[in-house]
Amino acid sequence: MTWLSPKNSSRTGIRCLFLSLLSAGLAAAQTVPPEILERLEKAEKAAANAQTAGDNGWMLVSSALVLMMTAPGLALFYGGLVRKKNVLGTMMHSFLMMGLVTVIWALFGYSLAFGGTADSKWIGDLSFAFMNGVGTAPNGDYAGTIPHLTFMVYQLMFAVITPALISGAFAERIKFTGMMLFMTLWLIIVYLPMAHMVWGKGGYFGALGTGIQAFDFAGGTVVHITSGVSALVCAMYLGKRKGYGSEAMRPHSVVLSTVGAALLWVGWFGFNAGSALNASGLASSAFVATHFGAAAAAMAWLFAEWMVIGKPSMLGAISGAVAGLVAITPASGFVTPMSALMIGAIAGVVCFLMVAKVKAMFGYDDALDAFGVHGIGGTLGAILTGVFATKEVNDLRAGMPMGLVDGNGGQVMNQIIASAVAWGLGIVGTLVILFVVDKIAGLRTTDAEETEGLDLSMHGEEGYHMEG
Amino acid sequence: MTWLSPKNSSRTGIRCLFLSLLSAGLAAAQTVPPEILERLEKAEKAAANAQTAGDNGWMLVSSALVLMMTAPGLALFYGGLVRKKNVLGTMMHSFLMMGLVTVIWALFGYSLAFGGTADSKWIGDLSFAFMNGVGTAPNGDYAGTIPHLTFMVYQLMFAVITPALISGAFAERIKFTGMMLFMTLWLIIVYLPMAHMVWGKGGYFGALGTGIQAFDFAGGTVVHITSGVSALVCAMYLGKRKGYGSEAMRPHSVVLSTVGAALLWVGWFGFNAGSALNASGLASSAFVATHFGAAAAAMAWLFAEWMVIGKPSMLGAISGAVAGLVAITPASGFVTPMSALMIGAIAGVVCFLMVAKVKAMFGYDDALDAFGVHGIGGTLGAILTGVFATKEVNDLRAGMPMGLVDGNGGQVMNQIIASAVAWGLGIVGTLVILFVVDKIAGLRTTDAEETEGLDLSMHGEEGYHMEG
Amino acid sequence: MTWLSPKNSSRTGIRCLFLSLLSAGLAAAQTVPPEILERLEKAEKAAANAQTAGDNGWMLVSSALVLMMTAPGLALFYGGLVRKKNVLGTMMHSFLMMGLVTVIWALFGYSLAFGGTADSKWIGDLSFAFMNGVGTAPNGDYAGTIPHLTFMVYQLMFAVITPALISGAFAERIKFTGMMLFMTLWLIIVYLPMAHMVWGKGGYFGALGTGIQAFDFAGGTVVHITSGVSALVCAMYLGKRKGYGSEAMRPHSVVLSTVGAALLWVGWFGFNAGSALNASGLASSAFVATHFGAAAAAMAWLFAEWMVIGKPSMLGAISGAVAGLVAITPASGFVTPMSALMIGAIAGVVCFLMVAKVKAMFGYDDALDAFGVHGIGGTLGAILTGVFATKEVNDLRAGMPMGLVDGNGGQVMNQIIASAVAWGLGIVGTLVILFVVDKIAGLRTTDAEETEGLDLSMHGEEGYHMEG
Amino acid sequence: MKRIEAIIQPHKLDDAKEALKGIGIDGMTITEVRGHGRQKGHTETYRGMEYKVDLLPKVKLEMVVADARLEEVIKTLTAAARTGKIGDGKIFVFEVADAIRIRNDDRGDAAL
Amino acid sequence: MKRIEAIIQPHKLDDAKEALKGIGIDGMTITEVRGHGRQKGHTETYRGMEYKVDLLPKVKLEMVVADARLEEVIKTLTAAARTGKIGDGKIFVFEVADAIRIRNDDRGDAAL
Amino acid sequence: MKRIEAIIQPHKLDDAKEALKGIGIDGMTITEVRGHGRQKGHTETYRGMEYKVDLLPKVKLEMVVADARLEEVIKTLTAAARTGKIGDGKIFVFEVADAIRIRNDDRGDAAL
Ligand SMILES: Nc1ncnc2c1ncn2[C@@H]1O[C@H](COP(=O)(O)OP(=O)(O)O)[C@@H](O)[C@H]1O
Ligand SMILES: Nc1ncnc2c1ncn2[C@@H]1O[C@H](COP(=O)(O)OP(=O)(O)O)[C@@H](O)[C@H]1O
Ligand SMILES: Nc1ncnc2c1ncn2[C@@H]1O[C@H](COP(=O)(O)OP(=O)(O)O)[C@@H](O)[C@H]1O
Repeated sequence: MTWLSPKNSSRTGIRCLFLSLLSAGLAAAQTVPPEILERLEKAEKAAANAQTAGDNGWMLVSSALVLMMTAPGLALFYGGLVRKKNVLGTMMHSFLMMGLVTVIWALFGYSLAFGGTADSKWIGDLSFAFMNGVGTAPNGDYAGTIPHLTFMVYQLMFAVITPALISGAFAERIKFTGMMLFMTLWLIIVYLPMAHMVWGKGGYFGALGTGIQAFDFAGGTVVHITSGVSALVCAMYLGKRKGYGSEAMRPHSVVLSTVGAALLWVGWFGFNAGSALNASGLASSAFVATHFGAAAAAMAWLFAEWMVIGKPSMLGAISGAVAGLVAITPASGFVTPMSALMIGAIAGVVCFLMVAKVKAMFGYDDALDAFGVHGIGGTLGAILTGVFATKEVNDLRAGMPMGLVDGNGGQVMNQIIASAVAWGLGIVGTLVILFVVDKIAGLRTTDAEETEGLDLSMHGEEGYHMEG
Repeated sequence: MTWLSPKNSSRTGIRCLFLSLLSAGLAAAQTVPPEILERLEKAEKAAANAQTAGDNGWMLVSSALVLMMTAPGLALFYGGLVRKKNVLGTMMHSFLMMGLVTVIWALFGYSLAFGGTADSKWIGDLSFAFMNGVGTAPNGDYAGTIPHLTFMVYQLMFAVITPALISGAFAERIKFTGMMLFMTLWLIIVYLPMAHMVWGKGGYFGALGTGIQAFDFAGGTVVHITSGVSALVCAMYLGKRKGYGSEAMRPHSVVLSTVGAALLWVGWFGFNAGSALNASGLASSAFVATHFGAAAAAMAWLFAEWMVIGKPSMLGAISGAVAGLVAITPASGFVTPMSALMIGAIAGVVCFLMVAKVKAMFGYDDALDAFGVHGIGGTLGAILTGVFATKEVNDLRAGMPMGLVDGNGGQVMNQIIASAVAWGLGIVGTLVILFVVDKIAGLRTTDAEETEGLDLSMHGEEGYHMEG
Repeated sequence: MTWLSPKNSSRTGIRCLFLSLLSAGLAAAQTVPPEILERLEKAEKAAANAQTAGDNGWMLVSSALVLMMTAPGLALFYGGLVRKKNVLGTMMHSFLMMGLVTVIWALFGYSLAFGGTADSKWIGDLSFAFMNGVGTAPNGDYAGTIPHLTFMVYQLMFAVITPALISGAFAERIKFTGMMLFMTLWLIIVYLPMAHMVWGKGGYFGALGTGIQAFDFAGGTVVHITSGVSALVCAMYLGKRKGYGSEAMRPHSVVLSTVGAALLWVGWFGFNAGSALNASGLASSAFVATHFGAAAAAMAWLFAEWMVIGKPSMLGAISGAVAGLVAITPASGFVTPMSALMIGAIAGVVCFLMVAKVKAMFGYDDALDAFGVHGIGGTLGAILTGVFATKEVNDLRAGMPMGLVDGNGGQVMNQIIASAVAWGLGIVGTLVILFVVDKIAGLRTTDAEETEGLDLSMHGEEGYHMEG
Repeated sequence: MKRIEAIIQPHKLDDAKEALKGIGIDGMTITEVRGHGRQKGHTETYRGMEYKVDLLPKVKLEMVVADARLEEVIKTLTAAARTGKIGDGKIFVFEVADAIRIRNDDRGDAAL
Repeated sequence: MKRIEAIIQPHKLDDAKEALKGIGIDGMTITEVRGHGRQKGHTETYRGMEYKVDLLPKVKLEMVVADARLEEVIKTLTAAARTGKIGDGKIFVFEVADAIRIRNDDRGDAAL
Repeated sequence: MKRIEAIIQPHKLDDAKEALKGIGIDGMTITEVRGHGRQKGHTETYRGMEYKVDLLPKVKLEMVVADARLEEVIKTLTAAARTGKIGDGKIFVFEVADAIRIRNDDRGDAAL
């Protein structure tokens, strides 16, 4: 996000320069030949233009990478984890978001999240509705060196994947219509306000705002806590899958899930490093933190599983990688590579215990562990960001200490408060929405539909026909 | 394409500047110290260099993305739609193009498409044959800020995917040798002239040319109409698959097709936004239009199917997304985001009706709907480009109105003419080639080969051995 | 690598300029108004900043692409080639490296490869251990326009994939613990020294070093020869798979392998073109050479197979593409597009003969042909680099002839010597490691484990559960 | 000896297996099959092409048991596999001429 | 009761099923099998490794019918599944000792 | 005629097939099945969820032979498929009422 990068001011400075060119130019003209002044002006513009090319190219690629996370990434990761008869229904939960959220975003979603004035603490306004005023000129409030359109579409990709993450909780037993309605309302009621509060102009939790300053580089609270907590609520509201605990509900293809996880890893570079909103050293720093966090978590989950269960599994390795990616997300632009290794290692072990041990104790059926990985991993990451954030990496507060390691223990509390708000919004919002949608359209499939599988009952098709 | 971007002139201007540095430098030297002049010169060069880095990086990524569209993208999309016994044969139709077209392009293909002088209305010449004169220096005729090599390889990726698209029509029943020969001739006889006419120097349909000015930002006529129409001709010439209408010919894996479609969507950003040939705001604009078009079309097809057939399917959603991507292709650099939504929505409904209803009425066997999606979607997109193109987005004609929405109704006619020529060239060219190839090498598999499947009969291998 | 690009000096020059700004500025101040000087200075900085944005964006994308080569790329390519019961175990060999190598690299691996002084001929030192001194400032020794962090993580991706390549040789019969230990030691004992010798500061085979000057643009010796030769040693040490020669050991899914190969092709652009370490014309040149080499080799293998075996196969086409990509790797930044076509064509035929004919004569069980493709293809490529390198493409030696085609026959000998050293290090290092690991942890699975398959015996899970 | 062949609903397999284990029947062989009977199938539509699918997934259990255990097994199986809805499946009984254990050439009832 | 087991070419399955439906035979169970007989297989080559594949995909139809319908079914089946080429398959007939409908304990001919 | 049904270890299929070919038995039909017997299964764990898998992959060979060849085939098969360990599988023998070659209506032993 723009103000999460200290270098930004110097850059938008370059642009402001042009505005003052006339006056400055006049003064200089007395001693410098006009053709030189003109060349200088052109060179200044050329440099700014080139800066945009470099940053914009990178941000467009990042946008594409984040879309790739939703599909094929998440669609495969989740699709492989369900039983064969639900593979398309599950992939649909991700793929549909690419259509549904995009349309909502274009009409008013972007505006509610990122519109508004310095006073819009909780939600934006409709100033950008129908893409009004969203053009090729940069929006200095967010990113001074890239077209506003790029910023808008990059943010859109986040809004696409967030509800898709929830779908892991209600996999294999939700009605298509209910799901579609739920996702629509959830985006509007939970995601848009949360995104605004943390990243929007005037948002209460803005890292440099006037409210409680929380650090969330790439979406720990906005994306992972909200979706993970909402997932838990969904899992409990919908109840267990038929046959849960007695019938075998093994992943129908860990191969597909592995491909999905690997694509998530690759795409996550766009998610985290892209959150620098430019191709500067901060992007590199976030890139490295992301990779280190994922790697350490994959190894940590693998070893934890090896010790506790007895064998290290492929599913463990990829689950660990995803848990690490989740946890490093809010921290990625604030922590050193070594801290990233540590955050990853902690997340790998904690999420493993959560998914393999704690969940069993409570007994809710979070089918694909959306809560265990995103809810827990996201909360952990948000808090650890408060611990490990350092001005060495991101001097956001102009020389003031950033996190606990810098001596600013209070930041941990800020992170906890912001996380708690995300939990609260996620729980309350989701409960209300579930209740309403259940009345209007129904949420849970009938027994017959569930036995037949979502692919046939909801979509009238099958994932595989291998007999041919 | 270069002249589809109004900003381009200002940029090549920067480069021309250097050429006039000597004279300008001499004049200025009289009052400015030479070390300052030198620094200015260096700064100018540095800015131009940086511009190239930004644009070139983006264009290399775009080239990679367009290659990814062919394989794994299209290979999976088409491969999943056929029966298991033809999966490798079908993926081969895409993968082979990556080898075959590349070699032809290197030897003379690029030159025939993009070589030539201002007088080359219909086809280029051999000036770039064997990559002669294609180096790291930009080719100002096409893209002033990126190496000529980058432009050449980016265009190559388009030439790779276009014939591969046709293969959807003759899937499951074409001989390998016949296919290879057909593709070779089709590239030379249909693609290279069409690409030249629309994008090549002096081409008759150049957007700013002296012939009929047609707008085709990223390949509606050149790529989708030519391939889609040729597909129809192939489907009719080859006849139906054995057992068509009686035997079940369901996609052997909608899962694979979904992965393929998602990769097509991601790769298409390189296809459309890359067609700005730089990383400017125009690229962002095309990126957004592409995404909006795809999203709206996916939703539109899904809803149309839901109403007409009774259930919304995964195959419907991905087919819709691809139809939207096709239709938005020629328009992507000319239309607003809201127009893109509309183009997508129209394309989703029209292509659905075409594929699910109209095709059945005519009864030709366009196995994977290459015509229904690319032919119809491409034509629709070409015409709608004439409707929705606006100077707000792309002031290509220096203040003059662009499309119907700008008040230039005549543009619609230009678009129709260019489309008609693409149809004509596609039909006639393909017919002649089919006739010739059928004589020389044979096109249709024998009954035994078709029953056994292409994988075994043509390639002596099988796609899956799951018994092991 | 940085000094493989002649343009680099001029660029770091720009940066050096700033350091001398004070003095130069003072002199100029006498005749030029200070506000102009300030603007000039800012413009210079802005241009350098923009250069970094362009180059860094491209290099971050390249890093992501190279990671994508390991997984899903190689994981799928290899995973598809084994029997179903080993698919996860095989994918694990690739995926684990993303975790394991990353952690080693962060702790001390990077430092041993790229740390050190001008005197470090064989191995680096610990100056960069724990990422000490690896920050956002560029490291002028390697890449003057991108953050040191970017260079570090880009190189990491190479270190991740190289051991993963070896795993093709011991597929379907190696213990997980033995494999993990082997990979760890191999990275330290073979890869890190080899990388240092060829690319590290002071390295003996540096292209511009004081030792034997070998050209290896993107890793022919460092990556492919070392891994390919080590693969051969592993295959011979471990012995054949149970039932080799009698039981059918067909690829369980050429479909997956095709997807993997296509992703390798796409990712390889990051591998080769990224090795320019910036987004200049040299990157474009390497990009084109890579693509041409892959295409020509795919066609060459296909035709060779067609003539010798009787049918052109999908597996042949993708094997050829990979062989071409391997062979063009060391040459990619030194040769013309036409030479790339030739190198690819030669590699396609030679590797085909190696894998389909010569291997059978010797009878070792290099299960997935890691030696046949990477060892042979890499050696061939290294030598052909000496033949085809030309100053037209890369004027590395400031006007002096580069390869045989430039009249510098001696280069071929240099390439052979460097290759021989890589062979030697690979053979000896691998033998020692295998011997040690076999004693400590055991390498070969028991008969029962092998019959059951790695997925169940090592990881306690299965790749597919299609019955559900 | 009799061979009992039961075609049942796939999601009843675990119940059936447990029930059989409960009465000491361990040896069995299971095949995935598709069945056609009174149970209505479903319709699949791909791009407007409609397919009536009337072959539904079933699981076939085969077990060879001593004559004396026949009725007990049938009772156990029907109880475990019954849902009461059309499509529950059938049990067929065949005479077995002989049985051989490959491991040690045991024959007849001893081989079961 | 008789059990008729027919091993036929996979692409003849739809024809066979329709023909049987035509004479009122609805209940059947289908298995994907691979067969070996006089029909020649094919060769697959992967990176120069040649595999002679002599197990070809077939489909096995099993249906239990009342004794009276046996010949009619055989005639219908052979007619529908025949192509006249080697590999068309076989029909085997077995005696069935009993049949039970799981849903409601119907037994014998009534269970079919 | 007798139908011999052998359930064997999958990796013994090639050996068995070769051995049978050796004594002139060509016609056979093969099905992938899963078996349950004395052989212990394995445990799979997915994110902490443990599944005891007691159905192991087996291959079922079915061949119909003239009565005279029965014992010879059994001997050949047991020899080829035996590893001596639990899980080697079983052979069951059934009486066949009739056999028909679909291609040309050959019946009985002539149809084999
Ligand atoms: N005559 C038969 N021969 C072989 N299999 C049969 C026969 N009748 C039914 N089946 C098998 O039993 C399954 C259930 O039969 P169905 O008629 O649908 O249920 P129900 O017996 O409850 O009426 C079928 O899908 C089929 O596999
Ligand atoms: N004796 C047999 N026992 C069991 N199955 C057989 C036997 N003979 C043939 N089959 C099955 O019938 C199929 C067709 O047999 P084949 O000899 O190829 O053709 P044809 O029916 O023309 O004689 C085989 O693939 C196999 O599945
Ligand atoms: N009574 C039976 N009925 C049907 N199949 C059986 C029976 N007993 C064993 N089988 C099959 O034979 C296989 C091997 O049996 P098992 O008891 O494990 O080994 P063993 O051959 O040593 O007795 C089983 O997996 C199962 O498929």
